[in-house]
Amino acid sequence: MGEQAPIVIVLAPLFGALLIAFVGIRFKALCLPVTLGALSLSLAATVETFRTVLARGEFVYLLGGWKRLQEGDGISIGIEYRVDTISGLVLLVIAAVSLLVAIYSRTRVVADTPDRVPYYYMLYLLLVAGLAGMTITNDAFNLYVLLEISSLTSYALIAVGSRRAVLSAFNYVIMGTIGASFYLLGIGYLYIKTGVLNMQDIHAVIIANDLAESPSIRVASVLILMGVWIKMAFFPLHAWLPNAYSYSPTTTGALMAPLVTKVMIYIMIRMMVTVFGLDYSFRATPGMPLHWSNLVVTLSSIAIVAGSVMALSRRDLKKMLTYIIIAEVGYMVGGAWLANEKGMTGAVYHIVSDAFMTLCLFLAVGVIIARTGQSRIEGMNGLFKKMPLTMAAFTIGALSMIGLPPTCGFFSKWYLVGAGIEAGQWHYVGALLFSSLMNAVIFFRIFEMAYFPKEVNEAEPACFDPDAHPLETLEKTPSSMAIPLWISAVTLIVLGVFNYTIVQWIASALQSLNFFPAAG
Amino acid sequence: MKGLALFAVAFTGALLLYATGDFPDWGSLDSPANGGELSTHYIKEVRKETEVPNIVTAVLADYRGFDTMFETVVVFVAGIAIIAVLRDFGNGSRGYPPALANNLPEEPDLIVTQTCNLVIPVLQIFALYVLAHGHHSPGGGFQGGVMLGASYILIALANGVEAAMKILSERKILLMAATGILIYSGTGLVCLLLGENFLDYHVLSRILPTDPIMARSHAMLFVETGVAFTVTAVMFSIYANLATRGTLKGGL
Amino acid sequence: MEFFEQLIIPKFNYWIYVILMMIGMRAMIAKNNLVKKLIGMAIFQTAIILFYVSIGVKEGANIPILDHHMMPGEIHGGDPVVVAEFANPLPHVLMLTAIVVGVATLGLALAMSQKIYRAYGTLEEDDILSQIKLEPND
Amino acid sequence: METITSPIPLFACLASLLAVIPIVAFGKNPNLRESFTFSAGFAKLTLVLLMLPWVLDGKIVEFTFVDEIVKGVPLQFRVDGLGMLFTLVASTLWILTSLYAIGYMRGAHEGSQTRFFAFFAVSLSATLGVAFAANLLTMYLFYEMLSLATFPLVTHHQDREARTGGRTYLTYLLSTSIGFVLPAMIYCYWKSGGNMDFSTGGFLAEKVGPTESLVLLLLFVFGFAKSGVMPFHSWLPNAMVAPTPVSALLHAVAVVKVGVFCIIRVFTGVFGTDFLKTMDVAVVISWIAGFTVIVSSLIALTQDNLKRRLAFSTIGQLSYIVLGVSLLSTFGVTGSILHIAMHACGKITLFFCAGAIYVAAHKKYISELVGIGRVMPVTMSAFFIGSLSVIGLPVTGGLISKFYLVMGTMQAGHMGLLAVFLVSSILNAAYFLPIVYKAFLCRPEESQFEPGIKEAPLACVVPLCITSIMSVLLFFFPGILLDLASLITGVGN
Amino acid sequence: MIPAFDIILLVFLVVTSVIALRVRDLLAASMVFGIYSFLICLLWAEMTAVDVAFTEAAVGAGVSTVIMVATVYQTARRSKD
Repeated sequence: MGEQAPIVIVLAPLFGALLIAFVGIRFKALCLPVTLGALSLSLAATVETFRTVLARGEFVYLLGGWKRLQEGDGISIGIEYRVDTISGLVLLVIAAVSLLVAIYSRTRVVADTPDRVPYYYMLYLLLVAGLAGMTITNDAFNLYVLLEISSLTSYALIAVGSRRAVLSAFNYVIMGTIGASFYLLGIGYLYIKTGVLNMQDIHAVIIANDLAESPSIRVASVLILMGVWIKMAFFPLHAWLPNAYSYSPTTTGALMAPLVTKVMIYIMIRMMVTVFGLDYSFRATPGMPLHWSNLVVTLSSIAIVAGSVMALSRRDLKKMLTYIIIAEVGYMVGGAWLANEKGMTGAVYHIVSDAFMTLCLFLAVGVIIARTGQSRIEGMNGLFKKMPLTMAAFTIGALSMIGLPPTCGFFSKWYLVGAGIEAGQWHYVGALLFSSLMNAVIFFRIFEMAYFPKEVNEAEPACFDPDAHPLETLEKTPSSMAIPLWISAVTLIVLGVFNYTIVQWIASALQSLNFFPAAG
Repeated sequence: MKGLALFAVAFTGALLLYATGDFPDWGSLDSPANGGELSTHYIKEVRKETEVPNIVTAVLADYRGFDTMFETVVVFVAGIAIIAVLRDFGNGSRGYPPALANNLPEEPDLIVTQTCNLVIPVLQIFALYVLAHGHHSPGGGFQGGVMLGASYILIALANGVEAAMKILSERKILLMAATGILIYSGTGLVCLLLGENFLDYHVLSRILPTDPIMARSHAMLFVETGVAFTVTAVMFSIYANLATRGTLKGGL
Repeated sequence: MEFFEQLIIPKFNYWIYVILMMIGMRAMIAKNNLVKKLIGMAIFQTAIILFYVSIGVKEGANIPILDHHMMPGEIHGGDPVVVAEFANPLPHVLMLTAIVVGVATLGLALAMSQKIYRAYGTLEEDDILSQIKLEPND
Repeated sequence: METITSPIPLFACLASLLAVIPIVAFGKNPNLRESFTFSAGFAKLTLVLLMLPWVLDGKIVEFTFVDEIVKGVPLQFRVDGLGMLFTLVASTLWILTSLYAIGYMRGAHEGSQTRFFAFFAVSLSATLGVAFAANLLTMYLFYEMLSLATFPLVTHHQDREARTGGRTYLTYLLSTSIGFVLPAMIYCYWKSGGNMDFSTGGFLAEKVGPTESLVLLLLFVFGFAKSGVMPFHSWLPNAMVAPTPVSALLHAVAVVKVGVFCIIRVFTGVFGTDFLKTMDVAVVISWIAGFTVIVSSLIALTQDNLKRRLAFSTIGQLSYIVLGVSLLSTFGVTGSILHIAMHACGKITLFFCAGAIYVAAHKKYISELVGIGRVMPVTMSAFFIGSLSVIGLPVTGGLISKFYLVMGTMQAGHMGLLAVFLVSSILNAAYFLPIVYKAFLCRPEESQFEPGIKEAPLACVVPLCITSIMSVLLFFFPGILLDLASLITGVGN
Repeated sequence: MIPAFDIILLVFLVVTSVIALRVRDLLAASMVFGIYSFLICLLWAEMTAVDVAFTEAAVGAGVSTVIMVATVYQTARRSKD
């Protein structure tokens, strides 16, 4: 497929969804194979694209064949795809995670939503298409359309869960619409001053017409940031996330938690780097009492601390993980805004590693829920003995969250802390370490519960009676759940050991940007 | 909560108003958006490049055709999502809290039924006209599709959802919606298979008896038809589900 | 008065769009009834559409459809098109998408509110929340 | 200096890690399972001994896993004198401990023995990883691995006491390593411009000022909490809930020595003693260590639980090592390095004895040991030799290291610290010798020991005899250790 | 574009939007929302955005209002605010 690979990434899930609409409704057994086939094709296309990107540095695909004006040097009149190593990495993450979760979903979807399996898989595929499209596109408005696709599908994927899930999904609709509309409005503000929609063209016009001081552009940047922050659940705009992810069906949580927030962070970085430019994003604004970058880093420090503390107070595994996600979002936002290359590298690397960490943990919790029927920490007594393999994978994921070598979580923390030191943002460094320690407390509390037998743990208030679900009588973890779990766990270590390769890829995309030393 | 909302709203409003002073005047001819290269190019070159007089249609279906494809997918997603969320497979409306709809008279009103029966054929023909004439006048796939969908909604309003479902069953709705997207993306895919980029319609001149420019014009009609398919099916499906709480029985 | 002439009148559309948007957004966040929230959401979205369409308006320009007979394109050797005579088509295209997205979101949200009503028997947020408080929670 | 690239360090490290697979696989058959433990142990020791001549020749053995794990820093093993010495001690004692563990675990009817031996092997791999690490990052990696691998060992009994002990254990070790070492390490990385290789001169030399150095030193010394420097010491007494072989090998040899080993590396490899001498900051560390020495000895006096007393004694002895290296004098550093080996042999003997007493007589408290020398003469003789070594009296190896440490103090000219050594030696004697005295010379009260009590199983007694003999031998033949130590200090013997 | 017409429409828009949100009868609110959509459709036409006006007429004033009414019929008509 070669030159056409970028479009296949998005088209494969789309056609998969159509195929399910044609045949899957009648033959329900075909839904999963079609999904897997489409996602595998998408993954293959992603790998192909990424290889081309590595060879060429950048891969541009013109949709509709509309070339840029003036022999390719002018503005873009159509929509174009542009893949560099950063977006390529995010695309790889999307393709790989969605495929793993699809394998994992084999038994779960039938159990969670027995009568709407085809609809579930259609939405699933379209969500993947939306996320991949958002990552790959170079057109600000096209991004909005795909953002809406991924939003609508995720609302629905959440709402098919329990009745609490519907309510959380409704809140998510309200918040998500505000976020997406802010983004749209921000693009409008850019459009009114620049007259173009292609991201690189917007940047070029801002530079050429010296619009950096214009209030419209400044407001546009605030609006876009706010919109993206709402979508990524950046504290204090996070309120929709915990309920939405924890009451949704297992597969939805496992798909959305690793991908949706990370893709939004990628988009934030994309906006900072491609649309506004680093110089604009990080420079002190005249008339603003606070340095813009300082302000955001402070906010993210608060987000990290708040997320960790809130996670600590939860007794439900899924809820707890959702709050950890909120803390992790703070990591990445802060890293991206540290205004140095290391921070940006760390943020992008953390997108990759956090996606797999979250995936691993959500999959493990999914297995625990499937086998014990609940997800409260009190109900985990003696799980190490009952399901050692699952718990081992869970442990790897947890160690990565805590940030212990050689898992990838350690290395992302390494780059982020290093960048924080370099930028002199000591509170950010402190927040990172604090959250590591908090994660250690949170997870070792769980390990303790799972490692020690029930009698020892009885001092803890037990809301759940494990005898109600005798573990011994439950069937073994199906391999469709165990294999993705283990692949994700091993990926954590592989990503950690080969982190330098990934970091070099990221650096090759950041090379063209002029990072300047952070202002004290 | 209320105070917080007021604060958030006031903050946003202040932010937006702050930038308003910076905008070009309303209706200004030489603002970046209106006088800029992009908009100028569309207006000036649209005939040369696509042979479609309605610039909006040309931009919608060709220059930014990819957007529109996904816009259609948004509609499709809405249709599926509503079914996935609301559709009640089987167990009827037992145990639901009372609703206004339960107090409606059993028999549909004669005047309403007759009027609808008169209006519907006209509406459908007009919808097809809007779809087909979208290149030259306001209209196109979306508008035509919504009107066509509205005609089915009228049937459902007048004669009950079940009567309308006899014409357009749930299975057909889904097939129709998917077919619409298939027509759209299939057109793009044919371009891809003919060796050009996705949605690069001019290459269709190889299989259509026209020159590359007219091929674009014709392809736009194809994709607009696809849009109309999807929109028709989904609009009706949304109404049918919402009006019956997903049971597809009874109705308003 | 000068302020009025320079800031309000020429940008009246933009002022109104901000007001509509604030009305809609406040309803979305602060209203108690779910359907009211959704009406607010619809108003919020039309406000943004109003903003975009206002961008594309040109003084004295006509609808963005070229005339068949009087103004053939350059390809046929006729006069060049006068850009100032046609409204900017791009915002219109974008807003067609936005309208469709709006109705899709509205439909889905209405479906959810029906399901919520099915589960809790009410559409008032405070009533639902007080019911949830009685359920076992984390 | 000549460098040999060879995978032997990797194999040495992997030997015990790979043994986990057969250990778990043959968990149902204890004898077969233990035979794998032994073969791994001997394989490991053989591999280590293979490298010994090279190292003694002044060569360095290197092995690289990943060329650059972060920019400029490889994941690399490099065996030098210090690492060799530590490895030698750890791998020799592992074999003995394994033998002892078999006797102890079976004698005390402990459960989950497969898990025990498996994690024991993992811990050893991590220890060797730390010893071989060529740079700070590699060292940190194995340091954390060791913390985690020992957790199931510490909490082996899985009762409430074990849970509390395990909690304290991990809280201290993880929070210090993440909270202190990690930022310090990243700061070093940033300051040194992307280099973290241990080198004789120190990679951070001339790149940081005095205040930065002091803060970094404090972060490192407290951060490597396995060294038990006060106030981050209380995990060690709590970890004594573990079965005795664990306490013996890990909390007298592997884990705690890893802590001080890391600190020695920081002094010699990160900053370089020469660089630190130019600033007057290391003395702060000396006094902290000195304080720990005195206070822990005083606390040890008050402990009645034998293992807890040994634990506090360990804390004091570890601080000897920290103190020695922080003196920055040649003798001090040599003394520190030697003390790793000497104290290991002495203290492991003591722990073995404590375990043997528990297995044979089910006694945990010192007050119950009156007259026990009469029923367990071999064990208590070994105990006597062990305590001599820890106190630093002839004819045991402890004297040699202590001699060097005292010399180091004088060389550095810190007379106050000399007093610390003297006082602590007296205190050491005060908390050990009465036990021996009462065990042999006092008559047990009636019905204190049931009639059947005799020596512990042979598998327990043999290792403790060997280690006590080793303590004595090290007094007469310390040559090889001195040679290895001199490779680090750079002074010919 | 006709500025006077534009301004009148805009003012009406604000008024209808406030009414739609104030009315406690949800059915009435839906209908007022329909009026709002119709006004905004006129506004688009006035601003020469005929395609948008056409779509808004069909989608906003048509389908949106109908599905909103359908929902009100299927749930509760009275609202507390």
